[in-house]
Amino acid sequence: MSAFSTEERQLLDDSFNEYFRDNYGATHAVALARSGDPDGFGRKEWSDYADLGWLGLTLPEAAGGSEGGLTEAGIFFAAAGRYLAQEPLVQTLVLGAGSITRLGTPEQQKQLKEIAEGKLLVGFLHAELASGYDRSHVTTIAQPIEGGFRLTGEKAFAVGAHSADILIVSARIGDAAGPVGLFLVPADTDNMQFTVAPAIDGRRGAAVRFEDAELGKDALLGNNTEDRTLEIDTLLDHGTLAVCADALGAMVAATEITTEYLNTREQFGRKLADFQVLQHRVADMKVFCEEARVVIHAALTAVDEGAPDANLAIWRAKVQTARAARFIGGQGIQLHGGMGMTDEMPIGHYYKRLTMCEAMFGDAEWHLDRLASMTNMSVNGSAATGS
Amino acid sequence: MSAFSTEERQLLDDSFNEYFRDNYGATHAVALARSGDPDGFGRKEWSDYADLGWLGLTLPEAAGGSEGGLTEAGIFFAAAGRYLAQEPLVQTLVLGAGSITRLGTPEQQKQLKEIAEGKLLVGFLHAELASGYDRSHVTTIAQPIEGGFRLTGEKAFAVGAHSADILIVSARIGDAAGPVGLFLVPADTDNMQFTVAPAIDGRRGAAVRFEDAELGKDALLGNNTEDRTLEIDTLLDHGTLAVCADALGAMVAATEITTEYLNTREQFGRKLADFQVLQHRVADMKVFCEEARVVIHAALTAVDEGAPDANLAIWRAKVQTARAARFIGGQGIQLHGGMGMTDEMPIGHYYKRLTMCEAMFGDAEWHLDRLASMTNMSVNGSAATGS
Amino acid sequence: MFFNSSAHNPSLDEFREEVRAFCRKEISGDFGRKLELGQHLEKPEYDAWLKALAGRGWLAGNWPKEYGGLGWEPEQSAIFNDETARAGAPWLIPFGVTMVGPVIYTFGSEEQKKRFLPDIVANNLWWCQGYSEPGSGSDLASLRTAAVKGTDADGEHYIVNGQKTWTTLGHWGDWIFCLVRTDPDVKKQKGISFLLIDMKTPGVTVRKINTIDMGHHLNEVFFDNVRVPAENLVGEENKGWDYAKFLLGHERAGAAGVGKFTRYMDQLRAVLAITNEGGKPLSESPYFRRRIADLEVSIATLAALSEDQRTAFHAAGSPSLIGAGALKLRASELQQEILQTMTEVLGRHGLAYQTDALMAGWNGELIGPKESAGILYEQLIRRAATIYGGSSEIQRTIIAKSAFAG
Amino acid sequence: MFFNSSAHNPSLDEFREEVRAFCRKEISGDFGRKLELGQHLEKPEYDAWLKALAGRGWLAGNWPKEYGGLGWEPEQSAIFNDETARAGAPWLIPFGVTMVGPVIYTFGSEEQKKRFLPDIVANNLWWCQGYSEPGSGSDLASLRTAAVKGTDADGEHYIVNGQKTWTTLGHWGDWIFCLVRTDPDVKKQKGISFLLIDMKTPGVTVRKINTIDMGHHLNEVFFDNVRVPAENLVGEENKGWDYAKFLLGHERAGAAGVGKFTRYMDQLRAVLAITNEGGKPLSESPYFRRRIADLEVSIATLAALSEDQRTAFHAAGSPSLIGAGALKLRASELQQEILQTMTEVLGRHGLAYQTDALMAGWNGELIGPKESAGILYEQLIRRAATIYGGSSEIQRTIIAKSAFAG
Repeated sequence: MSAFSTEERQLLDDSFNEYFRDNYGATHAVALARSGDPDGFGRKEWSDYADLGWLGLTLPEAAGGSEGGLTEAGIFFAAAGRYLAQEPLVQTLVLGAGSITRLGTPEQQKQLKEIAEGKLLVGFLHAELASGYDRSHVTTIAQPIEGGFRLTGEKAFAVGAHSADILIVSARIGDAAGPVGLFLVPADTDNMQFTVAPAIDGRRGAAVRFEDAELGKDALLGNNTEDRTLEIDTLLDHGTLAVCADALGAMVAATEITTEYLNTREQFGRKLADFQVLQHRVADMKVFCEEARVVIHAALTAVDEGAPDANLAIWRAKVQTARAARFIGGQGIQLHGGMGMTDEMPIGHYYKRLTMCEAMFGDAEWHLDRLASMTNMSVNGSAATGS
Repeated sequence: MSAFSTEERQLLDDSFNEYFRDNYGATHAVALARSGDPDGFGRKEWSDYADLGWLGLTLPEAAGGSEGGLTEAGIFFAAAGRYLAQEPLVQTLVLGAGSITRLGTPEQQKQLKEIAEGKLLVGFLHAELASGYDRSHVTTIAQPIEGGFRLTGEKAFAVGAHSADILIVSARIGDAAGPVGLFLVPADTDNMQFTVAPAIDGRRGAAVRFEDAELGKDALLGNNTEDRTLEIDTLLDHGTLAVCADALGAMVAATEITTEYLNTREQFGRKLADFQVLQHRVADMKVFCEEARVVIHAALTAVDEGAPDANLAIWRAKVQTARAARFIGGQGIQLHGGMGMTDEMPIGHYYKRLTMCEAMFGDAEWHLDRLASMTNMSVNGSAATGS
Repeated sequence: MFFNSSAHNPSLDEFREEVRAFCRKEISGDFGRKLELGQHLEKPEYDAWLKALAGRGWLAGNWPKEYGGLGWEPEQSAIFNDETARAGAPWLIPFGVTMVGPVIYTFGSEEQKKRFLPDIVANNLWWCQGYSEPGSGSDLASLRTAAVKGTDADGEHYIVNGQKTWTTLGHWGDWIFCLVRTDPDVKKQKGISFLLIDMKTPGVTVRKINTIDMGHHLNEVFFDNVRVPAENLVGEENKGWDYAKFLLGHERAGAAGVGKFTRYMDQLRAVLAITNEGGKPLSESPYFRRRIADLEVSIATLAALSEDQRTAFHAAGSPSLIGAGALKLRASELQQEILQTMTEVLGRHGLAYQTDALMAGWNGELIGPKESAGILYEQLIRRAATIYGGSSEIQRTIIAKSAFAG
Repeated sequence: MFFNSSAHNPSLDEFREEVRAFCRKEISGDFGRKLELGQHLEKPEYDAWLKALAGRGWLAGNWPKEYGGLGWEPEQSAIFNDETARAGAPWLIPFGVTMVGPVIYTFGSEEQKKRFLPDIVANNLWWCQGYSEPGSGSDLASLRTAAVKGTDADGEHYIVNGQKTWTTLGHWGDWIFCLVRTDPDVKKQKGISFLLIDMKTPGVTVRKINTIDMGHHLNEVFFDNVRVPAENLVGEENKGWDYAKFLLGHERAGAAGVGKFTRYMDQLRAVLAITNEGGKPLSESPYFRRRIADLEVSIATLAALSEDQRTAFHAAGSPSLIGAGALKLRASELQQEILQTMTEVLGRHGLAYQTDALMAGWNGELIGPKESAGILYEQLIRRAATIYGGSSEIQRTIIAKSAFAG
């Protein structure tokens, strides 16, 4: 599907990394996240991404995009995670633009151009207070009314929702047994109540309550009342894989800075890097990075090639990545010793980013449960290695 | 309950260890196990145990025993495991004598004296081909007939069953819905078919098929048809804990010989013991030994004090011990390198003993499932730490 | 030998009940609410709690009677630690009562005992620990803060220069006990002394360290030509390392009550009960059910380790090195594991971390269970559990040394 | 860069089918049955299989065409390894075709190429590896078997004295390639040579080593004044260490097809299906269901590692050290983990280990599933997987070195 060659991907990767290395990193990320500014991320950076064409990376040509696949987006997210970029990239590009691309009417698709131009930030509100990671539990109701819908319900905390220009919100149409639709909800719609908070890694988000919020007829994505549960599942799977790529970047960085730290500090008259136990710990961190990289790559390829079991590949990638993230985040701090506990060292910020990545859109154990539910227990039922 | 003081236990422990150190160990164990002799263990040793009063350690005074608790037996089994004793001690003392003590009629109890004197080896056959670790699944039938019972069914492989003088066999009385009774079956009863084999650790055992084997009236333990499922469960719990003690001895020995090995071998011009990674591995082995020791001790105390949740303490001990066994067995070989793979080094025999202990009467995961099924999920339901 | 005899001592049941009743009474109202939410306490709140304990004599309950203690047996100490932790009591600030106090009553002068011990027993002063330095973490003996002896018009004194770090709650400190280098020319352990320093002395500066939870608990303490009267030296000059090791043993003997773990499990069950997945409480999830069973195996093991260590300490008069190391290792690992499990639950609520909610009186809109911020704060700050007090790596080295020694 | 492009090559699907068909045909009857049961093969059985492969040119398929190979691309090798392993084919004895062969065609003389390569391609001789020595395990370069050069009536030769160990299937060996010390006075890596030795030469003694599975696979090989013609030296004297490292890289490039893991998982599913608990097949157990899902995550990861390593090798011409280390580490750990899981299942049958059942033709009464003995044998012998070919500890050291080098 993707027309990008290895060489083109390499060039992309180089330019992402060059940009973020020059413009981002823990200090900048923390400054943005803790600024008095209501966003907690960089508008300037967002407009840079647009100028550099990165917001259109996976969008259709008609929207000014370059029609890349999730792999190209993954390379972008990995670089963003590596330098702790704070902007809601996955939310806007994978979930937001992804929903519109997949489901939007031609009219609705016009918004993609605005996304590519950096004029439209998109939030995605699906999880609810009682859903947990379960993607089929929707109790928010979109009541059809004259000229549109009236939205009532409560959506759980989601990163990026606080600053989005439009929110894509799932709701059952009509009543509690109705089909699940996705609605384009301008953030300035009346009767919406935002509870804004930072997540554990400092990125902001919001929980949102809708109390008879009135939407126009064109708010329903695709303009028909088909049930979108499966589409949402796929979108969130793609979001999951995007978060894995983000985590991969953060793990590579955490391993690098830990290695550097051990190379510079001494204890008992020797460089920390000379202690065999610490060497082997770093080796394990490296191996986890490698494993995450290749398994994420395999899942991205499966998605972009339209493999029928791409979802399983994503779930496996999430299990592996989340476990790697826990190990690398934890050991990153451990190997820094007391210094690792300080707010001033970057490693803690990577730890928190990885904690967030572990949880987003379902953690390792939840995904393992999903895989277990699909596991073929009959003899000759092996599936993990493909054909 | 137990009248043994710390000092008395210390003396017991000393004499057990002295005996086994002088008379046992890997070389002797292997020689016995692989001898052409049908037992594969030591009759001489068995008679020593009797002479030293150890077979009566936990038996009633009336049977010539010293009325010790499971704790005293545990100290014995730990010493036996430490030196790889091959005799079916747990089978005869805990399961065999245990069943008779708990359930036997005064007449049946007379056999305890023979056990104490070393004249009677007892096997215990409960698990069946389709039971797995599940203790409630019994399909063997004891059909009441004129003057006794007729036994039909098939019992799974059990260590020690090949050389037992009597077998204690569970069977449903009457039909598939009947109560489960325990039957004393002389090994020379007609219409029994033994399939003898060594277990992975070299100790022998047998699977036994009963095809209309005729038993006398007095074969039914307790001489009444009450259902014994709960009693069997308790007996097997005690057997489980006894096996944990056996494993503890083996783990302590495996850790010791591995430590010694590292202290004597060199690689890259340095003693293996000087490599930090190997040091820390030994530290982990030591910690696992300590944990197993204290958690087994806690369970033994719970049993001997008649604590109402003694069963939970045993299950926890088994989970912890089985995990420790897997780690210590595996790392014992690993730290020996290629030499650890040879039949001539003791470590492999400890590995196999520990593999056996891990499995006997239910492994870690099965016991964890049992614990999970009993877990209180309500708030303020913590149970692990007692009052 | 493998198994000691141990017996349940029913006479202590009454004491346990007494502690429970005390906790029920004291840990209530706004104070109880703060503790339940895991909010940060202010100094007056700690002081009130410690004063209440001191009022019962319990603060220094395990001290010898001659120094104002109650001469508790180890079992009593264990019950006290266990029950207060289980009730969610505030941290029993150890710097005075568990650390410097025993050093003073064991090695200090009569003068020092009279001057310092009553204030510790009554919680009149806030003590801090001055051990670690930048560059001397695990390798504590390499410390470089220098104390040079001299004499002036006011008498003998030391002039102290250098820096301490990781000083917990040092911003509330009245006094700090420090390891200082009094002889730079001998083997590093041999030139260290144990000095008591009034933090109001000119030249002492405290600077805060922000930690990854975004809170302020730790500090750096700088000493710039600080004049310390020679009478504030504890024991002999250059013997400080011995006192530090004594203190470590003493600390270990009382270590790791499992009450805290019971408390954690209560919290875990609470958040499981009120977190839903697919509309059903997570407490019905087979995964979490098995997870709890698994954690309870580890807690039972830890409880047994702790009990064994106490018995061994009682019997031998000193804790077993392997047992102490095992206890520190496992307690810290398990603490992190339970907190990770709670974080897994909170993942369902999006992991919002409302640090404002850690402040008393905040009444903004909460996201997720009311305990969320407290739990996430704890999960972050307890990453240090495997680092402080001898890192896991140091513990394994100590255990291995003991194992190879046979 | 994080992600390469990689593409599925449909032209290879045909080759995959061809290998499958071949395996279906060859692995059948009594031979197939033995393999299914995991019984020990005898030398004629190995030979028959290897000859069959040689008949297709597949034994040395990835050798250059000029030396009798088919010049396979790495993808083809991978498919071949994968499919044969998945079909449960016998071990592809690597000593000739994967190890000494490439050393000879890369560094050997024309004479040696002519003399040895055709026999390897056709599987006419049984080669063994003479690397490890007692005391030289992980620290291979410390080897001490000495080869002293001399001349006699029959010409230049080496006199070899010393001992090799862990020689797999050495009791069937015709030839052995050895690392020997030709210069004891230089840095240990510098004085090593690579020598080909006919095992029928007087002075060569093979002694069996019994392993923990109670089988005979390994041997010690003793050299007592063994005369080896100088023409059997490969390459230059004292350059043997370079050839050994080359061989290691070559070995790694073809390493760890995941076919074996598919095979294991088939076995695991098979024993789960026929093992009951409480009268119900274990394949219905939630624990084992989750366990399989978990193992499949690891297998998918391993497959991706292996694929990536192949791509990297293809692109760079040499395998990445970290990738190769990761692959060896994880493949060996995972192998042991799956075998432990199978052992967990067999625990339900009492863990009887009927070694007789590993011998062809045995028709005693089996206890447990028919695969039991084969699985337990495998579980025991594969404890060595984390030891041989560079132990897990060595792999981590290599990976760390590479990581710290940046």
